[in-house]
Amino acid sequence: MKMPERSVVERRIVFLLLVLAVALPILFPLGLKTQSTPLTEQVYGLVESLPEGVPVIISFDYDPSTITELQPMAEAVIEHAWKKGHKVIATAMWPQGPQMAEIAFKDVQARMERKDAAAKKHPYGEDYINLGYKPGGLVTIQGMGRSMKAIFPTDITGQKYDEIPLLKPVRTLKDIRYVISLSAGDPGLRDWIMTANGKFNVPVAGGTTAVSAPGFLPYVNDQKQLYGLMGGLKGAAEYELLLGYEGTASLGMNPQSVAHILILAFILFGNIRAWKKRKADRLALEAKNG
Amino acid sequence: MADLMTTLGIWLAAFFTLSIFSFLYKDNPFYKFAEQVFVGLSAAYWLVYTIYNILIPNLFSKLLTDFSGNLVLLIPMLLGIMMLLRMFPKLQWISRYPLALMVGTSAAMSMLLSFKSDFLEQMAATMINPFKFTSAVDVVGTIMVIVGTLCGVFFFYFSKKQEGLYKVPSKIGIWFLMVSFGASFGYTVMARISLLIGRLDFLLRDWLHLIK
Amino acid sequence: MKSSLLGLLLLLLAFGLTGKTTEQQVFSVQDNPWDDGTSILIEWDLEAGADSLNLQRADSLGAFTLIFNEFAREGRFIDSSLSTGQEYSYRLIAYNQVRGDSLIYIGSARTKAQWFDMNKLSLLILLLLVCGAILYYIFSARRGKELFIRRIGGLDSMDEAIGRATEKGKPILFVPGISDLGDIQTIAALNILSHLAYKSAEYGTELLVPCRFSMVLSAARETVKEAYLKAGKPDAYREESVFYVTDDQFGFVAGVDGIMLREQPAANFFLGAFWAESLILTETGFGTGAIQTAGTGQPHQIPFFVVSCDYTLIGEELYAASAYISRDPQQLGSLKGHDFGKLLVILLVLFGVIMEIIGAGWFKKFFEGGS
Amino acid sequence: MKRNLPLIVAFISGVVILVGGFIPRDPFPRIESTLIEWFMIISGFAILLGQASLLRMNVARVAEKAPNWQYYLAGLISFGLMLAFGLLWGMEKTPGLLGQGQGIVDKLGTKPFDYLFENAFIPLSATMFSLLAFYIASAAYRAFIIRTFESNLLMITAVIVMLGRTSFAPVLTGWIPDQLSWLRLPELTNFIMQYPNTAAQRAILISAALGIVGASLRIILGIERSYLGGGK
Repeated sequence: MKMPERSVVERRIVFLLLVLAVALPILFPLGLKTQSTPLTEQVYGLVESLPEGVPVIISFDYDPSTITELQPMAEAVIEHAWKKGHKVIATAMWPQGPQMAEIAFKDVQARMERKDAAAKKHPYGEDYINLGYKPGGLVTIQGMGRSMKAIFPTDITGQKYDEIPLLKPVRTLKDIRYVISLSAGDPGLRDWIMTANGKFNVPVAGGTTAVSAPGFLPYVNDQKQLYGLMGGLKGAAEYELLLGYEGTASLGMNPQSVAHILILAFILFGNIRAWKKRKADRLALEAKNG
Repeated sequence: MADLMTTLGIWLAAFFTLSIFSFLYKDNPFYKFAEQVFVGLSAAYWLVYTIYNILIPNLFSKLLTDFSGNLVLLIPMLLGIMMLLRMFPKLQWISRYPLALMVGTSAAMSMLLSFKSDFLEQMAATMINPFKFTSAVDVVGTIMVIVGTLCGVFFFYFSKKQEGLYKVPSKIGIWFLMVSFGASFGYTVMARISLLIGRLDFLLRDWLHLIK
Repeated sequence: MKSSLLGLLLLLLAFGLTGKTTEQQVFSVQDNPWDDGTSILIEWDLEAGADSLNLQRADSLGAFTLIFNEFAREGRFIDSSLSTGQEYSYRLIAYNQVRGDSLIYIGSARTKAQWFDMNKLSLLILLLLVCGAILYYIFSARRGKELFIRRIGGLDSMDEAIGRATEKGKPILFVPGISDLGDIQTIAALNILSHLAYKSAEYGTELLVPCRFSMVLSAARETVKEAYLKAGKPDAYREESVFYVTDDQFGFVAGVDGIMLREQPAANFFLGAFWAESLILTETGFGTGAIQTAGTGQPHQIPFFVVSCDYTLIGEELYAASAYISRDPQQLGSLKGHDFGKLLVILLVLFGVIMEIIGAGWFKKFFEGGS
Repeated sequence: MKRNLPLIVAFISGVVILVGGFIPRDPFPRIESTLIEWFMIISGFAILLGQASLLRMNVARVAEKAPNWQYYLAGLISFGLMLAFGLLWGMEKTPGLLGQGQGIVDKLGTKPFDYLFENAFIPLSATMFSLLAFYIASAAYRAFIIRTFESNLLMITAVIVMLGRTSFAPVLTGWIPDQLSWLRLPELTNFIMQYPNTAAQRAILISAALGIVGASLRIILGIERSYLGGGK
C-alpha cells in the first residue's frame, strides 16, 4: 500500500507546480509577443477582402467549456467584421451558442467604446442579428442552402424573418459571402466545410480548439475547402495581433508559454526516471541470474 | 441592488469553481454537489432552448398563426410525439419510425457530403505537381504530402500481408501518422492548459481582484 | 480488381480528350449550367484601365436595378433565387476613370432546370464503384466465400500479454470503451473481448470487465460466457467478473482506477471509444506496471495511448482486428470494400500527380468538379 | 412487420436524398427541404426525450433514496429553478411567458436565466474541463515514456510543436541564419503542420470517409439495423 501513497503525493506536487506555472505569469505578465502564422492570416485576409454591407455568418458552435480558446476568437472576428461594415448573422449548432454570441457582441461593443468613446454603435437588427440555435448539423445547413427562412422562421427575439431588413438580401446560404465557424467539436466546422463549401460553394473559415486543429489542415488546400484556420488560444492571439490590440488571448499566451515549458520538463524528468528504473531493474536481474 | 447581485454572482461562480477543483485533492461532497447542479442546469438549459429556439418558431407558432397553411407540419409533430414514446418500454417500437426517417436522411446526406469533401476533394488536393514551386522547402513539403498520404492510406490497407516490399510504404505511413499524432499531442496539451488559464484568470481577476 | 481500375482510367482519358474549350468573351450571360433552373451566370473580362463596375438586372417593367458592384477586371457573378424558365436581361456598366468614360454591355438568358448535375459526374462514378465493391464483398462473404484480410500485429501482442499475466498469476483487465452499444467501436471491442476471453479461459487467467452501460454489460456477459463455453470451460465462467461500475464518465474512470490499484492486473486492455479520460486510465495502469494495449477510433486519444501503452491499435485497425476475429460477413465485406476504395485512391492519386507534372490539368479538374 | 416497415422508411428517405444529390431539378429540392424541416422538428423532440429520460432516472434515484440521493435532489432543484426562470422570463433577448421581465432585470442586472448561466453554468462547465490540464500534467510526468522508434518520433514532434507554439519560440531560435530560416521553431512547426501532418490527417480522412460510406450504405439498404435497438 506504500506505492500509491507516494504517487499521490507526487501527483499533488505536480498539480501545485502547474497552478504556479499558470498563475504567476497571469499575475506578472512577461510581456511576450506572439507571431502570426499564415493560417490565421488567411482568415484575416478573407474578412478583409470583402466590401462594406455584405451579409456574413459567424456560427457559434461551442459551449462554455471552451470559452477561453474560442470566445477571444469570436470577439476578434466580430470586431473585424464590424469594422469592415459587414452585416453579421449569428447562428449556432450548439444550444449554448446563442448565449455565447450575445455575450461576445456585448463585450465587443463595450471594448470598442472603451477604446474610443465616440465609437460607432452597432444596433441589433441593423449591424447584427442572432438567429439562435438549430439542431441537426449538416442536415440543417443543407436546409439553409435551400431556404434560410425555412430553417430560421424568426430570430431570437421572435421577429419574423421577412420583417428583418438585414436579412432582405439573404434568401439562401448562397447569398452569404463567408461563414466563420467557431467550433469545439461536432456538429461544427466540419459540417460547414462539407455543406456550405462542398455543396453550395460558400467560402468557409474557422476557429477551433487546439485539440481539433491538426485534423482540419487537410482542408486548407488548392480547392480552398477551408480559408484558413485559427487554432486554439494561439490562433486567437494571432488574430488580436493582426487587428492591433492585446486581448485576453494575447495575455493568456504568457501563462500558456510557461506551462508548456513546465510540461516539457515533466516529460523529461519522467523519462529520465523511467530510464534509471529500467537500468536498475536490468542490473537487479543480472545480479539475480548471476 | 444590481451591483450587490453582481458581486454575489461572482462569489457563486468562485464557489462552484473551487468545488470542482477540490476533486483534485479527492472526491468530496462539494464536488458531488457541484457536479449534480451542473447536470441539472444543463438539462434545463437544453430544454428551454429546444422549446424557444426549435419547437416554438419552427412548429407551434407556425401552426398557431396559420393552421390550414401548415397542415403538413402535423406529420413531423406526430413523428416527434412517436419519438417521445420511447420512454415507455412497451411502446418503444413506435419510435422506430421517426428514428428510421432521421437515420435514413442523415445517413444519405453524410454519405454524399463526406464522400465529396473527405474523399474526392482530398484525392484531388493530393494531385499536385511538386516541381511547380520555386522554394526547395515547398517542393520537399509537397512531395511529403503526396508520399505521406499514399503511404498513410496503405497503412490502413488490410487485404495484403505487409511483408517484403509491401512493408516499406506501410512503415513510412506509420511514421507520418506518428508525426501527426505528435502534433496532435502538442496541440491537445495546449488546449488543456488554455482551459486552466481561463479559470485561474477568473479567480485571480474577477474574484480576488489581484489584477487590474 | 485491377482490370476494372484500368478500364476506369481509360474512360477518364476519353473524357479528357472530349473536354471542350470556351473562347474568351468580354461579357457573357448564360443559364447557370447543371442547376435547378433558378440562377444565371454572368461573366466578364474588362479591358485594362477599367476601375469600377455596376451590374444591373432588368425587372419585369424593364427598369434596371443594381445587383452587384464589387470590382474585378475579370470576374463572375451568379444571380440566384430566380424563377425557372424565364428570360432575364442584364446590363454591365464599366467605368474608366482615366479616360472618363464608361462602356455598357448588354446580355440576356433564360433560366433552365437540368436533369443531371454534370459537375458531380466524378462523384457519381466513384461512389457507385465504392458502394458496388462493398456490396459485392458483403454478399460474397455471406455466400461463404473466403475473404483474406491480414492479421493485425496487435493481436499477437495481446496473446503475449495474456501469457505474461498467466505467468504472474494476476488477472487481466478489459475496458470495452465508455460508449454505449450503439457505437460500432463498442461492438468491435466486444468482438475482440470474445477472443481474449477464449484465451484467458484456456490459460485459466482471471478476467475483469468493468462496464459503463447496462446494455454493454449484458452484451459483454454474453460474449464472455460464450467464449468460455467455446474453450470448453463453462464452469470457469463467473458472472461477477463482468460488472457494472457507474454511468458517470469520470465516476467510471475513478472506479476503474480503484480496481487497477487493488487488483494490480498484469495486463490492461482499453479498446473501444474513449475520450478525455483515456490518459487517466493509462496513467494509473502504467503506475501499476501492467502491460497495456489500447485501441480506439477516436483520433484525438490515439497519441496518448501511443505514449503510455505498449501497443496501440490505430483507428481502423480496431475494426480490422474485430473483423479478423469474428469473421462476420458484414464487417469483413465492408472492410474489403473499403480496401478497394483505398487502392482506388492510391492509383488515381499516383496517376493524377503524373498528369499534373506533364501539364494535363483536366484530370484533376474532373475530380474537383466544377462550381 | 414491426421491424421491416421502419427499414422501408429509412430506405425511401435515404434513396430520395441520394438521387436528389445528383438531380438538381424539381421535385427533388422540394422533397429534400421538406425532409430537412421534419428532421429538425423531430430532433427537437429527440432532445426533449433525452433530457426527460435523464430526469426520470434522477427522480427515481431520489425516490428510492439511492446512495448519494441528496446530490441528485440538489440537481433536480437546480433543474427546476433554471427551467422555471427560462420559461417565465426567457433568456437574453428572447421573451418568456411573462415577457421580458424588466422589473427583475432592474434588480438582478440580467434575466434570472442568464444570471444562473453566467454565474453557475459557465464556471461549472469550464472548470470541469479544466481539470484535464492537471491530468495531462501528471500523465506527462508519469506515463509519457519513449519506448520505440515510433513513439520517439511522436514525442520529438510534440516537443517541437509545443515549443513552437509558445511565445518563447521566436526568441529561442531567432539566431538561426536566414538561409536556414525553416529551421526556426515557428517555421518548423508550420512546416510540420502544413506537410507531414496534413498528409497523415488526409490519409485518416480518406479512410474514415470510406467507413462512413460503408456504414451509411448498410443503413440505407437495411443490412445494418442495430440503430433500431433490440439486438439482431
